[in-house]
Amino acid sequence: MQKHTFTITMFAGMAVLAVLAQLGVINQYLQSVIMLMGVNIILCSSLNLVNGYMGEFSCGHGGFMCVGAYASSLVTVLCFSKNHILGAPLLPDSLALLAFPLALAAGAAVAAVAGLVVAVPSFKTRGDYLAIITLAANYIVISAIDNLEIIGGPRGFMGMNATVNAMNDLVQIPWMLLWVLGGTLFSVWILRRFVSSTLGKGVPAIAQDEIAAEIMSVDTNRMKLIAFMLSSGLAGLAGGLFAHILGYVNPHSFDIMKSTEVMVMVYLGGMGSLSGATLSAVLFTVLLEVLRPLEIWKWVVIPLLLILLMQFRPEGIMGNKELSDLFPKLKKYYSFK
Amino acid sequence: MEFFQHVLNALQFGSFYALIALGYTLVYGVLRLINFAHGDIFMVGAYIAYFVAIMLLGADGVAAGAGLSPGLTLAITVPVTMILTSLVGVTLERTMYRPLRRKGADRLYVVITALMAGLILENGNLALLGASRKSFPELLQKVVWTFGGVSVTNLKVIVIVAAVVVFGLLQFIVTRTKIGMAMRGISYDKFAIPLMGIPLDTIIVFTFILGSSMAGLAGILFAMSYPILEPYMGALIGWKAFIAAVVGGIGDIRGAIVGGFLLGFIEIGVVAVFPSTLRDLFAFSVLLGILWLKPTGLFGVAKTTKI
Amino acid sequence: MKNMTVKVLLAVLALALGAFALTGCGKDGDVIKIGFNLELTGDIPKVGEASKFAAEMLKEDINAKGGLEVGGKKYKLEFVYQDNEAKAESAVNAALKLITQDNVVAIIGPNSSKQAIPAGGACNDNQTPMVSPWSTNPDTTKDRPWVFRAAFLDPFQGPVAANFAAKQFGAKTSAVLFDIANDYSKGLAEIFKTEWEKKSGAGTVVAFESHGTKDQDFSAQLTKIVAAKPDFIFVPDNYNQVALIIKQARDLGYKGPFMGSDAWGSAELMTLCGKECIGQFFSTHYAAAGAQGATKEFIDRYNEKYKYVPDDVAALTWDATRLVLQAIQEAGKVEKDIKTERKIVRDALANIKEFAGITGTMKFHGTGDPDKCAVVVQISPEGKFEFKESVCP
Amino acid sequence: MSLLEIKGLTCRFGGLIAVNDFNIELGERQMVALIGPNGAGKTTVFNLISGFYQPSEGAITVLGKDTRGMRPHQVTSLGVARTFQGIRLWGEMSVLDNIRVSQHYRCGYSLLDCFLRTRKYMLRETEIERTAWELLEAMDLKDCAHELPRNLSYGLQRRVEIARAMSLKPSLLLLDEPAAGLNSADVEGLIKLVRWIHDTYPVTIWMIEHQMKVVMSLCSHIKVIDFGATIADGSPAEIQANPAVIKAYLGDDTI
Repeated sequence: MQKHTFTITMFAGMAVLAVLAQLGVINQYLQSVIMLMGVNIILCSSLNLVNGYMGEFSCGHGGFMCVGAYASSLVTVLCFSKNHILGAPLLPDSLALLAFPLALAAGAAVAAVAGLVVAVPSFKTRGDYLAIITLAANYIVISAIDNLEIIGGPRGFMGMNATVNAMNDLVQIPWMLLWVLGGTLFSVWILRRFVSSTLGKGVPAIAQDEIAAEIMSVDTNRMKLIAFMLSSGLAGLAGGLFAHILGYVNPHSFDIMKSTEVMVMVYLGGMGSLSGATLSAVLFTVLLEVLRPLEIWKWVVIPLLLILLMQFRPEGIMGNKELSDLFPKLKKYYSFK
Repeated sequence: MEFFQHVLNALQFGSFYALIALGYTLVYGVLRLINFAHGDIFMVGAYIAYFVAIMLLGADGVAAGAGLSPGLTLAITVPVTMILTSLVGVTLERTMYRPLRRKGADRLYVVITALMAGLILENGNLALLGASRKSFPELLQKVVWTFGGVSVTNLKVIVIVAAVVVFGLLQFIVTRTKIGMAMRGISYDKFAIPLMGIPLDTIIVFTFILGSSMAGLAGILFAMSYPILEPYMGALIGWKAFIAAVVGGIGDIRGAIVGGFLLGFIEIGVVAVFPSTLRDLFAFSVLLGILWLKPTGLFGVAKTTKI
Repeated sequence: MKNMTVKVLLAVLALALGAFALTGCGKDGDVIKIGFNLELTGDIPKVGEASKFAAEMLKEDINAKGGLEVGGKKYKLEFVYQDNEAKAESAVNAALKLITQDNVVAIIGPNSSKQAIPAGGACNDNQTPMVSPWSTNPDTTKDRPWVFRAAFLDPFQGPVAANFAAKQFGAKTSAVLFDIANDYSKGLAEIFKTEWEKKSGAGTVVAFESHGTKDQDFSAQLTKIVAAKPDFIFVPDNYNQVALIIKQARDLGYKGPFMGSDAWGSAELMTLCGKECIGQFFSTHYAAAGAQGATKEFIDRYNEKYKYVPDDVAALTWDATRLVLQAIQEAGKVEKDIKTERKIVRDALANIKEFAGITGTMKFHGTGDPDKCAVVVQISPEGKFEFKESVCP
Repeated sequence: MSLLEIKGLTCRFGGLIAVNDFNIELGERQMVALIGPNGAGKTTVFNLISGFYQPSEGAITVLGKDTRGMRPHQVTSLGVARTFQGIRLWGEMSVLDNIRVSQHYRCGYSLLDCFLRTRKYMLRETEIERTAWELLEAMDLKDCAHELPRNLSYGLQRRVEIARAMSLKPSLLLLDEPAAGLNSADVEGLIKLVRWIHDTYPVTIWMIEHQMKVVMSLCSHIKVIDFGATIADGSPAEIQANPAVIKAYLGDDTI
């Protein structure tokens, strides 16, 4: 029974949220906050794979998110909306529901391929030098999109709403909320499965002693490839969801500020803890919204809070433990593998 | 002629990258800490210089102004700013980095703390001083020399000379003095150094003083060359200087100066040859290529791991 | 012991979440709430601040008179400000918060197109009228019946600058320096280029260079521009960069004139740029120097209150807010139900055909975009923006 | 076919010749030692075998396969396991996980299997887990299966490291100074353990060791190198009597 409680709780939670949203108990604003929370959870847990589990210092996660956002947006816009450059829609609206997850997957796939830019140099170099490579990759992505006139350049790219509307035409339920919740569950779920498998445990082995890992039959290059591509692919998924929540993307939404935000979330949660990543993403999103009334002072108060928190717990909220490690009693009720 | 003008421009902007990169590399060389607040310390330096200068000049409606001449003001502003800016750096180290270090936190938590400290400096400035930008008073009578189509201002020359002099000074301190030897020692073994009777904290504070006062100096020179101050002015140049320091081989003073000038030359070279819209794309691709070929930067030494 | 800390943290987190879910259930009395979605932090804090100042001034004015009179009854105004951090996603959240939590009748802002386009989508989907004071990107209002704006569009301003420069400087060739990462700047630069080459022939824009938003050094671009020997340089850039660009161009030995766009129109331009800017021209929404009537009154009062001459954003926010207030008045009554109220306000907004703002008369044709005159001003030796020419569509 | 065959192995670092014309041939279930003074190039030989360095000249053949150009993990999956001079366990992973991850090459399932938890995945994981428990049981480490290695005593850490190497089911086990840093009681335990491994598993053990007690009581064959070159080769008794060895260790006794 405990094998399934987690899954059941999650799906039940999703259903409850969707029903509440449908009935209007959760208003648009809260829905939007929940959706951004989901996106942040995906970003944070995927970066945790590289920065936490693998112990690298990637600070260009925003770049991969950008690639995913543009790639999936291009697919949906090509398929379902009229665009002055890309022409008439290719598919009828009724297929939107089927095509949307495929578009998200396409975005994730393209972002994963973009992850190669960082993964391949990581064979030879690591630490702060790799950090610069990720940083440079982030700048390169944004500058490249700025120069691509066909997808709007710095003006941004839009038309993704047509797909969301097409889904709403089919059945009027909060589709994007469902997709985001689904995407979040999916990401956390595959990351959890990956890091708890023997294959995935090769990743922390590289962080703790790369030479020992290689000698003990871990194909370190392959593991690095997998970790970077999985991480950037999920960032791409987050980007695709983000683009369709807003209905508009602009390359400068994914600049170095976005990357540092995600980085802060990872270290706040704890390196190498998925529940930590989830918690800190939730905490961070809520802080951003709750402190809105402070206006300018918000961005003084938030860093101050985070600094205090880190003085208080210098290994992040969870360290490298999971929730069930801290509360062993929980293990009676669920196992999440 | 256009070519020489570009070279001069690159030298000038490269000097700023180099001056800021020196601060990154000094702290990194000793503590293995990327002090992401350094760009913002530079910004604070520029603001301190501004307030000191208008106070002394009595400009911009400061009633208590001393009404000194611009030349004298400059002479006083430089040391005062460097001292005050180094205080800011030391405060950060004492209040934020040291407690974390004492608790044995992962090095990256200190890095994130530095990032947060930078945000506090930026936005605290915005909240306290408002969104209006400040215009830095002219402390030096501008002279433009033109040699057959190439224009040089006296300020440009001063900036380039300053970068080279600072480099020489730091290189001397680190390689030839006792305190420099201690600094290098800490980077090899933080635990053995106190056992040798060297006061670890004093050396670290000294490093922060050195690095931050260089940021202060860069702040003054920058404010004189680009006399518009705003709270976010240190963010972008700080990131880029960090990149320059790493490409040069972080932790090595020669690396910082070479990396800084290299970044200046790459950026300006790309603009000079290609359409300027492609600047970031090409410049960062070149840097990526350099790190691909030399994975530990130009001067960095690959750490040999003994099995 | 350590686990204790985590548990306490988790409890605090749970409380915060709970508190967060319960916030924003205010009560409505005889007040009209208008939301402002502004860039108070982030890249362009000055823009948000100017908007907020103008709005505050307007609110105090009206509330001092007892409130806004609608259908014979006076309503106090309440302005709710939300910071969008100059980020797209934050702008959407701010808009949704204003709509669903703060229950505002209408939203002013965001100013910059990067935020205004997605926020406009959110407002349109949730049937709340939105007026962007400053956004110049056509996408902001396109196919969105609930979204309006108070500024003219780039396709109008570009030709104004091109025509004026050709006439004033007798120029045959031009150069452009713009901000690649700023859609306003890039859009205007491209429209200007097309327009100029249509007039003077292909290749007469001898240099077309760009820089990044936070750049402070333009020497490489300017060296190229100076070497191309243009008759003048068109700089559709924010005033803070303009000040640096002009100084650096002079250092590099450029002696010719500059032509600018409405983003120059800030009192700070002169404090930052000083004597180097004197004599340059730019196209804008209104001329502060020699302004008359309501415009002059606005400028003087703003100047007195906040100690600087208002930027165009301040003036446009003033107009945008007044536009909304006029629509509320013209709707004739204030509905209890917020949704109906928003509907009648939108309909009233759409019915406004002509509006006399302090930035000139705006004529609407049902697209949400105004037709309005642009003026070209010259910077006088005293640092005032003096009227030179007015161009109407 | 011999298990390991090294012919004319030479390794140069710049001008320094670390290993010079080294030859050896090992068959199954042997127990040999490589000794020599500090800096003689012993560990370099091991590093060359495990693929961490590439030889400048000469060839290494493991079970008939030339290992030149192979990466360390590929050599390992041929059946060559090793331990390190300084203990290199993964400190933040439990002892059990240490022994699971070292069976990495035997995962054999794809990423997709991992996500979907297919039958293949389940089978392999159970297999890996079982091997790990068997080893822990056999090597008397069961009680500390869930401990972090850094919390264990040095002697236990050594034992875990050897268990980790054995989890690879190697046919050749390279032990790099297994007795370094152990007290005399632990050394006794180690000797017992190594002998037990040699008796129980079909494995050839080749060790670098300074403690002659360990070498003499375990090994049938000893090779001595100095400055990269082989100076003696033979049974323990022969080596003990060899003047060249004494000279290498004690220097010329003409002083």
